[in-house]
Amino acid sequence: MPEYNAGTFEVKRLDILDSHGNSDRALMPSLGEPEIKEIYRRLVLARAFDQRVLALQREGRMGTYASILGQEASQVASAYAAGNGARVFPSYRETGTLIALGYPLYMLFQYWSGDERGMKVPEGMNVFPICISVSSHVPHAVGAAMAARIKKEPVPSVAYFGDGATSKGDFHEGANMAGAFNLPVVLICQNNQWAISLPRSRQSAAATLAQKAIAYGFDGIQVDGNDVFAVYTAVKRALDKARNGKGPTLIECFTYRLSDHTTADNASRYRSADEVERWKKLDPLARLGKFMEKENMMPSGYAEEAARQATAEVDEGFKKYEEAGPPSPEDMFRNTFKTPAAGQMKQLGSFSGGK
Amino acid sequence: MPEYNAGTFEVKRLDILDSHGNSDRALMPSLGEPEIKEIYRRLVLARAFDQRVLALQREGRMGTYASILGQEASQVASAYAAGNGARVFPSYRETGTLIALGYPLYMLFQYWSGDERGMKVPEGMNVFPICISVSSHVPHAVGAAMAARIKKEPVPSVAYFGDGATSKGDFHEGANMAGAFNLPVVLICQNNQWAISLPRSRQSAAATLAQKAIAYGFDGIQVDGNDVFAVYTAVKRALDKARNGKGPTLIECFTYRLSDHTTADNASRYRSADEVERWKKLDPLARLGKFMEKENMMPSGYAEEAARQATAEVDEGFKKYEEAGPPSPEDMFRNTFKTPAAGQMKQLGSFSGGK
Amino acid sequence: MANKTVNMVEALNMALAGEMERDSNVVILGEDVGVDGGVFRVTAGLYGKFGPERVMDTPLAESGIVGMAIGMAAFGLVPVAEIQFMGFLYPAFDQLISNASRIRARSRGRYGCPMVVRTPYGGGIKAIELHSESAEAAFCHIPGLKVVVPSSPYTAKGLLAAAVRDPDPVLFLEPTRLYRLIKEEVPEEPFTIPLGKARLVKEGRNATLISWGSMLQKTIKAAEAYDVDVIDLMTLSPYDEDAVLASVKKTGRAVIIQEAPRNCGFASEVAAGIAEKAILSLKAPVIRVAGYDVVLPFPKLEDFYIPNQRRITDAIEEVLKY
Amino acid sequence: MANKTVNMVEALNMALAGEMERDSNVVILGEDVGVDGGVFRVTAGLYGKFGPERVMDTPLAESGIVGMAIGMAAFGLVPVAEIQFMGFLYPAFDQLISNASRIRARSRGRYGCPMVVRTPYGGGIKAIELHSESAEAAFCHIPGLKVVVPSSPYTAKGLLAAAVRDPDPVLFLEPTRLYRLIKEEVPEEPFTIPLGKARLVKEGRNATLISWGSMLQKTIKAAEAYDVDVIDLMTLSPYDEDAVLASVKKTGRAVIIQEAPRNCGFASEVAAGIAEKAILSLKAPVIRVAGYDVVLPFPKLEDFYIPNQRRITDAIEEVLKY
Ligand SMILES: Cc1ncc(C[n+]2csc(CCOP(=O)(O)OP(=O)(O)O)c2C)c(N)n1
Ligand SMILES: Cc1ncc(C[n+]2csc(CCOP(=O)(O)OP(=O)(O)O)c2C)c(N)n1
Ligand SMILES: [Mg+2]
Ligand SMILES: [Mg+2]
Repeated sequence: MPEYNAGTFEVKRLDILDSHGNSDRALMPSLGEPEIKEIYRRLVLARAFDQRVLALQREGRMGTYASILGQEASQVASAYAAGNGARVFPSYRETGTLIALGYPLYMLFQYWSGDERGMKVPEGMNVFPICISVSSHVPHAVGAAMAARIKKEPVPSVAYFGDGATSKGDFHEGANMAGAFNLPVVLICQNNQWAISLPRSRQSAAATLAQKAIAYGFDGIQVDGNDVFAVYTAVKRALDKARNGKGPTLIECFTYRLSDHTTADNASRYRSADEVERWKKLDPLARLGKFMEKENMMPSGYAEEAARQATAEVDEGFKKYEEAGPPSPEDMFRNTFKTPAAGQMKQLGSFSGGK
Repeated sequence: MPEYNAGTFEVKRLDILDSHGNSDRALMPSLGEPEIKEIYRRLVLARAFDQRVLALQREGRMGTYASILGQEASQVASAYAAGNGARVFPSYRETGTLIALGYPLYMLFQYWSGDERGMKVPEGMNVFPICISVSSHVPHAVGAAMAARIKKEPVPSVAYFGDGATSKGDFHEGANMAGAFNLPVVLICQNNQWAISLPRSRQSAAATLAQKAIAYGFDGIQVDGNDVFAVYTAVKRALDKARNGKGPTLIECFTYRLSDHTTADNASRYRSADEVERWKKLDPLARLGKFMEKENMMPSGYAEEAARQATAEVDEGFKKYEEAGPPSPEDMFRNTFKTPAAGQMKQLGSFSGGK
Repeated sequence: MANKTVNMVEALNMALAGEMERDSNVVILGEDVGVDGGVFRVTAGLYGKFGPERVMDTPLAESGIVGMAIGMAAFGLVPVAEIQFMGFLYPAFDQLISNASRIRARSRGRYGCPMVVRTPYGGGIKAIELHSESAEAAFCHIPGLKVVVPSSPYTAKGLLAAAVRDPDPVLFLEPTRLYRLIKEEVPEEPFTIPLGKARLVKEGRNATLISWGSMLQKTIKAAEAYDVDVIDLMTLSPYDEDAVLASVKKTGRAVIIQEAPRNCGFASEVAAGIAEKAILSLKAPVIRVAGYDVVLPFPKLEDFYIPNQRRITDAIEEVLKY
Repeated sequence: MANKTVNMVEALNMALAGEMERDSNVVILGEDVGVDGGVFRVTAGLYGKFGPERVMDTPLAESGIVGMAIGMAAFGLVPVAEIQFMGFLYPAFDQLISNASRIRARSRGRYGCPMVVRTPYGGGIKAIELHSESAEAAFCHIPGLKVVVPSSPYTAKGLLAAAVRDPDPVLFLEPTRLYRLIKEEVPEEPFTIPLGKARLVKEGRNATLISWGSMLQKTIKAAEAYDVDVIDLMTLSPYDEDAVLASVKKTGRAVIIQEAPRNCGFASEVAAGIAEKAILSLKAPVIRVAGYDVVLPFPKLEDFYIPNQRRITDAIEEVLKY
C-alpha cells in the first residue's frame, strides 16, 4: 500500500540545424537539394511579403497587421511538410504558412486591407479561413479530422496557434477530444515567447508547452522553431503517425516574434532590446543560408536572385490586389445565409450604397 | 544537435488503507482515535443523509438528486482535512463534503427540494454555493485564492469536480491560472469513473487524470479515493503546501459512483452490474470499519450506535426542513440585485402571487 | 406510409432516424447521446441502428462539441449536436457567434456550416438550477444563425428535418415541458416544414396572440374563450414578420407571450416590428407577457415565475378593453 | 480641484486611478493591462502606481478572467476585469450568465459579486474581424447583470466610478470609436453618475431620439437641425424606461438608434416598451435605425454597415411626416 509511481512521461526536444548552419547528419530529413532550395525560396517570399505589408501599413494602405518576422522557418517548413494533403487551420499569424502553401498573394493583401474576399480560399487549397478568436479553431481542426475519418479521406488536420492560445479553453477541449477520439490531428504551437506583452514564462507554469500533450494522452515534442529541418521532421513524423491511425501530436515550435505584436503594438514598452538582439542572431533564414553555403547549394548570386524573384512576386500580387479594386458594398448582404432571408432582401432593397 | 530529453514527469499514486482494513504504518497520517472515529461518524452521517434523500425522491418529496454512494471517503476525508480553514467550492455531488464540514442538514434538504434558501451558506462557513455548470467554479476558487493572497488571509481554496469536468475549458483556464500565479489552490477531482454514461477511459486519452497537472506546471497525485487515510493525507499535504506559498495541487481521488448518475438516470442502460459489484467490495465505509475493528477502535455496538445517531440527525434535519415550509413567492424578486431595480419593483407590484 | 401517434421525443427521434437514413453524412454527437440515448432519450436506439461512427458520445465540453461540429460541417458532414440543456449551451456561445454563424461569410461562401445544435429549453420539469433556461433572444441576435422552436410533435418532426437539410447552422430549441406532454399524429415518412414561416394555429378577429414553444400551448388554452388569431412563430430567426404584421393589421391588437425574462426577450423584437410597421392599425398597446426580470428561481418557485394562463388571459382582456 | 480636458481613454484611466486610491480592494486584471497599459492604454501607468498585485496581467483566457474575478469579488475584492475587445467577451458569456449574475441570488445574498468587466465595443477603428462587435443586447437579456455604455469622457469617468462602487456585476462597454474622438472637461476629483438613469442631452418638442455610446454622437449631429429630445440611455440594463416614456409621451414620436444588427437589438426593447406603455401618445411609427441583419463585414465595408448620419436624418424625417 505504498506511495508509488503511476506514470512517467517524457517530453523530447528536437534540434537539427544549429545557428552556424551545421546540421546533425543522423537526424537530417531526406530532402534533396531542389527541395531545400524550394524551402529557402518560400522563406524568402514569406519575408518579402511580410515586410511589404508592414511598409504599406505604415503608409496607411493596409490595416493592422501581425508580422511573422523570425517565425518563417516554423511556418514555412511545417507547411512544406503538410502540403496540400492536410487541412490547415491558421490563426492570424500564419502568413508564412499560407504563402508556403501557395495562397495567392493578392488575396492576402486583400485580407490585410480589410477585404474579406481575401478569405475566399481558392478551390483545391485545403485551408480554412484565418481564425481571429484565439484557439477557437482548434476544435474545428478536430472536427475536420473526424469528418476525414468518417468519410475515409486520408487528410489529417493541422492547426496553428500561439503560446498564448494554449491557455484558452478551446485549445483544451479540442486537444482532449482529439486524444479521446484518437484523431489524425497535428497541433502546431508557434511559441514565439510572447502573447502581446505577456512573456511565455507567465503564460503558464509549465516548463514547456509540449508537455501539455501529457494531459491529453498523446505525444508532445518541442522543436527548434528556427530550424527548418527540425520543424519539417517533426511535422512529417506527426502527419505520418496521424495517417497511420496513431492519433494526435502536439508540436511546440520554439521560436521568436522579432516584430511588435501587430502594427498597433509597441513592444519596446514591455521587452528589452537585448532579448530581441539575441534572437536576431538565430534568424531562421540566415541559418538555412549558411547551411546551403556549406553544402554548396548556394551559388554566388543565388540569394540575391531569390530575393529579386520574391520582390517581383510580391509586386505582382500587389498589382493584382489593386486591380481587383474595392469590394462592392452590396457584398455584405451575401453569404450570411446561403439564400438570403426575406428581411435581409428588404434591407438590401432599401440600402442606398452610401457610407 | 540531437533529439534529447526536455523534461521528465512523474505522477504518484497514494494508497494507505487496503480493502481488508490493513494500513501502511509508514504512511499513516497522525490521526488519533477520536479523530478517526469522528471521520467514521461523518461517513455514516453522509451515507444516511444520501439514502434518505434518495428515498424521499422516490416518494416525490425531493427533486432530482445526485447520490454520493461510494464516494463518501473522498468527500468526507478531504473535507475533514480542509475544515473551516479553507474555502470550499463544491459541485452538485459534494453532499458528503458539505455534511463533513457541518452544513445544516435541513438546508441540504431545502436545496434538493428546489428551495434556494438552502444555499444561503451559514455565516462562518467557508463554502461557496453549489455549482451546477460543470467546472465553471474552478476559476472562482482560483480567484478566491488570489483574493486571499492579496488580502493576506491564510485561506487556500479547495475546488471539487468530477472526471468529466476535467474536459471542460473552465477547468483548464482555472488550473492554468492557478499555476501561472502560483496560488494556494487544491483541485480535488472526484474521479468516480463515469460522467453520466461516459466511462473515464473515453473522457480523455490520459492514463490518469492526475497527470493533467503536468500541463499546468504543478503536482498531480492520484489517491485511492475509497481510502480515507490516503485522501486525508494528500489533501493535508496539498493544503500545507498551498499555505507555504508552494502553489496548487491536483488530487485525483480514484473512486466510484455506485448509484445512478442522478435519480433521473438509469445506469443499467450503459454499465455492467459486474463492474458495480466489484466496486461495492471496495466500499469506503466498510473498509474504515474493518480498520477500526483491527485497531480496537470499534467496541461492540459502536457501528449500530453511529448509525442510530446519524438517523436521528437526519430525522431532525428533515423535521426542521418541513417546519421551515416553502419559500415565499415574492422571494424571487429579491437578491437579483442588492437593491431591486425600478422595473423589478414594478413587476413585484403587479405580481399577484398566484401560480 | 401511415401516421403514428407520438410525443415530441418520439417525433424528434423519428426525424433524426429519417434524416440519417436519407443522408449518410448526417451524424449525431454530444454527451450521452450514444448507448444511453440522451438524457431525454431523443437519440434512443440510434446508436444501435447507425453505430458509434454516426452517433458519437463526446467528452464533457460544450464549446468543443459545437466547435467540432463546425469542422465536421465544413468538411462534408451534417452534424447534429445535442447539448444537454440550454444552460450548458452558454459555454458554446462563442463558437456559435464567432464561428458557426460566420464561416460562410468569412470564406465568402467557400465553406458552409450545415449543422444543427439541438437543446432542451425552458422550464416546467422542476429540475435543478440552469435546467430551465430560455435565453433564445440572445441567440436570435446572432446574424447567420437560425433559431427554431417547435411546439408540438408534428412541428418538431417537420422542423427538425428541415433544420438538418438547411445549408446553414440552426439552433433547434426543444421545449422540455412539451417533450412528453402532448401526443399527436405524425406521418411516419420524412417531411419538412419550411424554416422562416409561422403558422396560424387559430383564426379570429379581435386580437393577435403570438407565441412559440411551450408558451404556445398555454396561449392556445387561453385563446379558447376569444375570437383571436394565434400565431406559432416556429422559427424565431429569421422570423416571419409578414405573418405577424398581416394578422395585426387585421386585428389591431397584439399580445406576445414568452417564457424568458421580458428585458430584451424575443417578444420585444416582435413588438418593435409591430410598432414600426403596423402602428397605424393598432387599437391597443402591444402587450408582452413574459417572465420577470429576475434571476430564474429554483424549482419551488418556478411556477410563480413562468407565465401562466391567467396572465395571458389578463393581457387579452387588457388589449380588448381598447 | 480643477477640471482637465481629456479624451475618453484618459477619463477612464482617471476613474480607475481614483477608485483604486479610494478603495484598496479595487484591483485590475486582464490581458496586457500591466506594464503594457492595455491595448488601448486605458490602464496605462496604473501598474507603476499600484504594483503587480493590484494590476494583474493574466494568461489568455477570458472565461478564466471573468471566472477569477467572480471568486475575487465574492471574497472581498472589487475586481475590474478588462477584456480586450467585445468579440473576446463571448467565451465568458457562460461565466456572466451562469455565475456572475446569479451568485447573489443563488446564495440568497450571502455572497455578492461587486465586479466590473470593461471592454471596448463597436466599430469605427477599422480593425480586423471580431474587433467591432456590438452585441450588447445579448448581455442586457441577463437578469442580474448591469450594462453601462458611456458616450463621452465625462460620462465615462462618472459611470465607471459608479460601476466600480456598485455592489453588483456591471458590464461596462466602451465605444472604441469614441476613445480618442472627443475631448471634454472632466473634474479631476472622483465623482459618480448614477447607474440606471438616462440623461437628456438636448430638449425639443417634435420627436424623441434615443441612443447610447458611439451612435449618440452621430445622433446629436443629426438632431442639430430639428426640435427634438435626445436621450442618452447610458445604462442599458436596467434602463431608464421612465425617462423614455416621459419624453415620448411629450413628443409623440420616437427614433431609436443603435449600431448592432436590428434583430433582437436593444433598440427593440426600447421600441417594445414604447409600444406597450406610450402607444396612446404616438403619432408615428417607432423607427429603429440599426445595423443590418447580416454578418458584420470586414473593415472595407464597415462604414456601409454602421448607421450613418444620413440614415438617422432619414428616420427623423420619416417620423416627422406623421
Ligand atoms: C479569444 C481572444 N482573446 C484575445 C484576443 C486578442 N489577442 C490577439 S492576439 C493575442 C495574443 C496571442 O498570443 P499567442 O497565442 O502567443 O499568439 P501570437 O500573437 O504571439 O502569435 C491576443 C490577446 C483574441 N484575438 N482572441
Ligand atoms: C457545462 C455542463 N454540461 C453538462 C452538464 C450536464 N451534466 C451534469 S453532470 C454531468 C456529468 C458530469 O460528470 P463528472 O464531471 O464526472 O461528475 P459526476 O457527475 O460523475 O460526479 C453532465 C454532463 C452540466 N451540468 N454542465
Ligand atoms: Mg505568442
Ligand atoms: Mg464522474
